[in-house]
Amino acid sequence: MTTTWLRLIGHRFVLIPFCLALTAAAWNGYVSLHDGGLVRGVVLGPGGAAVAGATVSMMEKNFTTNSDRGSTRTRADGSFEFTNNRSHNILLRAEVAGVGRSEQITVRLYFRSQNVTLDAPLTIKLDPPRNG
Amino acid sequence: MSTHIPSSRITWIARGAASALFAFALLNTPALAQQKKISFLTWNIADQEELFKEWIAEFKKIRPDVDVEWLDKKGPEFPAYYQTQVIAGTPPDIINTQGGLWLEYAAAGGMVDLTPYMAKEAEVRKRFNADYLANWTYEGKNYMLPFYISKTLLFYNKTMFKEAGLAGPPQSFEQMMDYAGKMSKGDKTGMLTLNFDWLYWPFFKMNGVELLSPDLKKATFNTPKAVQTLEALAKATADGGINKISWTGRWVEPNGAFAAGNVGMLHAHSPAFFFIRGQAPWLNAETFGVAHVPGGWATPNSHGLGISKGSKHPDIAWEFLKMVTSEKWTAKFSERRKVLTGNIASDTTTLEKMRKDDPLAASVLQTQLEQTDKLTGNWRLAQDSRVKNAFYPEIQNAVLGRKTASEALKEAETKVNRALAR
Amino acid sequence: MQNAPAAAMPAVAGLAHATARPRHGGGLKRRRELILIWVFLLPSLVVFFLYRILPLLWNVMLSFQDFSLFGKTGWIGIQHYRDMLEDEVFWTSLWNTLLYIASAPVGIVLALAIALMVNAEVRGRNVYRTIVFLSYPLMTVAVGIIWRWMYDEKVGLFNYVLRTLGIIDTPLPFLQSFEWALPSILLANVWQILGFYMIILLAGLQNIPQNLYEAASIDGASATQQLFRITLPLLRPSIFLAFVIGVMTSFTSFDLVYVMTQGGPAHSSELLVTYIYKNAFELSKVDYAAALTVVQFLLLVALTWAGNRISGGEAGAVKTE
Amino acid sequence: MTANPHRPRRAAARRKHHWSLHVGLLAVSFFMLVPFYWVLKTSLTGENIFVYPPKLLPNDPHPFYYVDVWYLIPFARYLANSAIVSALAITANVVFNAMAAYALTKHFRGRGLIITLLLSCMMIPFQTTIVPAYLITGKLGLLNSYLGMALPTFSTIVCIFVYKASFDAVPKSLIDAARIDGLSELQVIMKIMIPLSASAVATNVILSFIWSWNNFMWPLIIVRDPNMQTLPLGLSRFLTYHENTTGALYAFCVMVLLPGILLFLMAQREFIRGLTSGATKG
Repeated sequence: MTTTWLRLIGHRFVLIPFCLALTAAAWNGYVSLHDGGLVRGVVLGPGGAAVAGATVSMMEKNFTTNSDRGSTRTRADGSFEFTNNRSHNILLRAEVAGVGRSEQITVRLYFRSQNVTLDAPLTIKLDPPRNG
Repeated sequence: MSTHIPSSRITWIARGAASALFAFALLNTPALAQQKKISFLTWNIADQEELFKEWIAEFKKIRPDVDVEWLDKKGPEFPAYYQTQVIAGTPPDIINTQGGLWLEYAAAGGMVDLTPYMAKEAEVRKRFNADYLANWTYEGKNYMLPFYISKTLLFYNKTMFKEAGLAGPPQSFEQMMDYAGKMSKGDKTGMLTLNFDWLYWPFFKMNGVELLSPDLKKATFNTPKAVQTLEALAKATADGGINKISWTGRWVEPNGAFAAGNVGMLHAHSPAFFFIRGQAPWLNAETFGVAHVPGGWATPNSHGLGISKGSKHPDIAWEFLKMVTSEKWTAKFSERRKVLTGNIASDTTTLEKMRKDDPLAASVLQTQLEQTDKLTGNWRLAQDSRVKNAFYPEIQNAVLGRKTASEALKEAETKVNRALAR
Repeated sequence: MQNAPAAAMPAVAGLAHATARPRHGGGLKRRRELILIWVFLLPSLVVFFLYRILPLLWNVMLSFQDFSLFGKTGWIGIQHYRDMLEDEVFWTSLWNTLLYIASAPVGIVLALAIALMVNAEVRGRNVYRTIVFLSYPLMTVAVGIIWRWMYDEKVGLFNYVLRTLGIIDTPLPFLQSFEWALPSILLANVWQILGFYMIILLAGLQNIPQNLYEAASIDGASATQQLFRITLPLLRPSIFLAFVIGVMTSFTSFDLVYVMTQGGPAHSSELLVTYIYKNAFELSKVDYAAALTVVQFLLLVALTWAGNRISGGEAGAVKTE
Repeated sequence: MTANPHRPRRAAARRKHHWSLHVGLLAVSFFMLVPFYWVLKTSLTGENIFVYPPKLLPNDPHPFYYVDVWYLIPFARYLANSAIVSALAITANVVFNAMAAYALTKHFRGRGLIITLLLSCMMIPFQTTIVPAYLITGKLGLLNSYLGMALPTFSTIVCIFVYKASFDAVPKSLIDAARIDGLSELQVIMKIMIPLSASAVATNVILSFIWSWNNFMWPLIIVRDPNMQTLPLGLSRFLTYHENTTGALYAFCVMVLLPGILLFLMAQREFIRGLTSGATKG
């Protein structure tokens, strides 16, 4: 009797789905612990020095349009943080009014509002000087 | 054969017949009446789910007693789904169709005439670009309102133009074919066109060819000029000036090919731009241009919103249509999907805004509001699809070199006239 | 109304003679067995009745009507069937459908070879089986899109390979040519369905008693002899089934054609099923489509019956005692 | 008859075919895999496949199109729906087809008719039955329901014949012996027929799964409620013509494909002729 039960549990049609379920559960557990929507990064100037008070704006990437998801300012050490990212595919751009702006970078995440710290800094490029 | 049939077989046949009758009886009983709820069926625009949810929420405020259901089907399944619903007696109250499909339904008496509604509320009619609105009139009655609008135009690859030493977009059909030839060498092709829903018709129109007599009763396209035109197209296709996909491809292939950067000109309608830009990193104001085809002719391929005859609540449906075509909502829609909606006010504002943050897209959409008096390939014809089906295969025969242009057109003429006679 | 059952008759007669061998005696026992038989058949028959036979009869009735989606519908007799005679597209699509069927044996032979190979004791045969099977569960839309690209005149893989190998200098327009559009689709179809055939044939191979081979090899029969004396004859039911499936796909493989060519250029790859769909849902000629459906069905009954006769009746069943 | 007599033949088979077999199979595998390679590659790069010359190797592949797919449609929800519908279909097929097939192994009047009927019925293309099938399902009150989606695939003729062929192959002697031992019809089926038809059962499971899993048109017609949609219906989200969803489209196709492959891998053990069947047969 018990042996048949063991055989049943050991059967691949039971075992494999069970393992899959486990993996899924584990993954969801991990996700629920890491989806705080935090996006951290640093803004550097052309010289490589941290830029304080730069405006970093975040956009959600859709296929045709990018919807604005607000902006924040960098701290004294040039670091910034968003806490409200709800997407898995965002764009970031840093700008210092009148001075310059950084490239727009795409950040793709493995799941929605995954906590992430950018490994590359946003580097400000100076605007071409306008005359007049 | 009919000698000695085992009894079992007879009983089977009998049962079959009986149950058939039974079934037929079943099928003909009217479908159950539904509660106060309207549904709208869109054509392959699932990406706008968010917007539609907002529509529904807003409408709930206006009419708390009504639930709105949204359905979306893509092109190939749309008619199958809609027709099934019609036969079952539960057609979606509001439908959004592309191209000429609405004619099939309107001509068969399946759609509500919106003219009286607009007569009552003139400001609704005034909202829309008259030229586009006019596309949905059949026998003087207006069956649909613009949902989002587009017509054909010419995209061109400036880099390839430079390489071939060409200054700007072609000014005549001959020049167009000539440019196509100049730019085609090796893996590069001079030109592509979309072919569904008469989108290729401007080529004939710019040469003064008329498909049908003004009363739409008989074919008038079998003229020497038409033969010349078709021969030119066939020759260009044979020489590689025109990519063969132009005559067989639907959407992904032509646009994908142009996006790949080795096609000189693409004759398509405005939505193609966004698809292309998504695949073409090379694309910017220096490398990419838009223009009208010579003569400024264009085939509209707009999306309209209409009301099914079978609708239980046509008036509520009309209210819903009024809401969603209002400036407020069309503006939202334009911004999110980067389309023009035919609502004059919101289109103006959208374009102004877009000129700042997306000038290239703006320049594309701008063309859609120019030369709107030169729309072609949009005959208000009950048998539109049948005529198309009679005509286009012969064009294929000619351009892909199975028949000479004159043979093909002669054959097409008889077939089209047959289709018109039905 | 009587049309469909009546038409099914020749087939029936043929089968009935081949099969029905009424046994006598054992009255009560026999009756209990009969009841059991019909009870066992019931669920399947109900499903088939609801989703196959009723719809078919619906089509039969529609095919004699002048049907309008919104307006009145009236009876017009055999008008649609008469129209069919002048409708050259119908004849083209009929011919194409037959070509499609003719391509089935090719696939089956291929699949048979593969099935035999992966049934032999080769290392890693499970991997091979999976690879061959892989293409069958793939959505037909994806198959269509990818093969479309492979056939592309300018950028397609086939032309790329042929040109780099210097076999051709001007690219071949597979799907853009009137001659090659259909064969190209057939190849794609074979590619997709191979795994299906393989499964059927593998299942069949499992039914062949091992000891027959053992006996044969003890008698010193060569592998080839074993193949022709034992395997193929005993595999007949499965081969027949595979053939029926081949015919079926040629009458139902709508998506592939629709994605790859929409039946074009100029109907040169039109199949009955795509033409029926066009009529029903693009040209709003539902009634004419129904008539086409009926004709296609009759054609099928004939074909199945023929195939069944060829394979020796009883849907190819073989006795092993 | 035991396992031993197999050995000489097997050894012989190995010696004879080993290499030729591998060559042949590798050739076949290549032919089968090339299109797949492109599906996979595109799903990882999303690159425009209309570039010439085609890039044989993916440049900077990334898994993010799969993430897009997961969020662009309520993937988990659709997956669950598909799973439920397929489970229904598989169960029904395995049971009903076995019953029907067993009945068809017996001789009775009208059997020929039924066989022809079933054979011809399976060839009516679904596209032509949409409308009546919808109306009938409506009468049964099964619109928008899992049962309604699965019902038409509840019994498939191909699978009935797979069973039948396998039942027919069971030696009568074995069955008669069982009868003498006093087994009832049902016991004969459960204790002899089914165990000896493992591969037929596996075939039923695999095929009925794939059919109901990839079923597109039928759910599309009878399901209105967005929460009841099955996976293939998600397809349309990746074919909206306004945006470039190439990468996501192929990723989606791969994600839909995987369960079928998994099931095949699990079931395919049944396609290895076991010694038991070899021994018991004859």
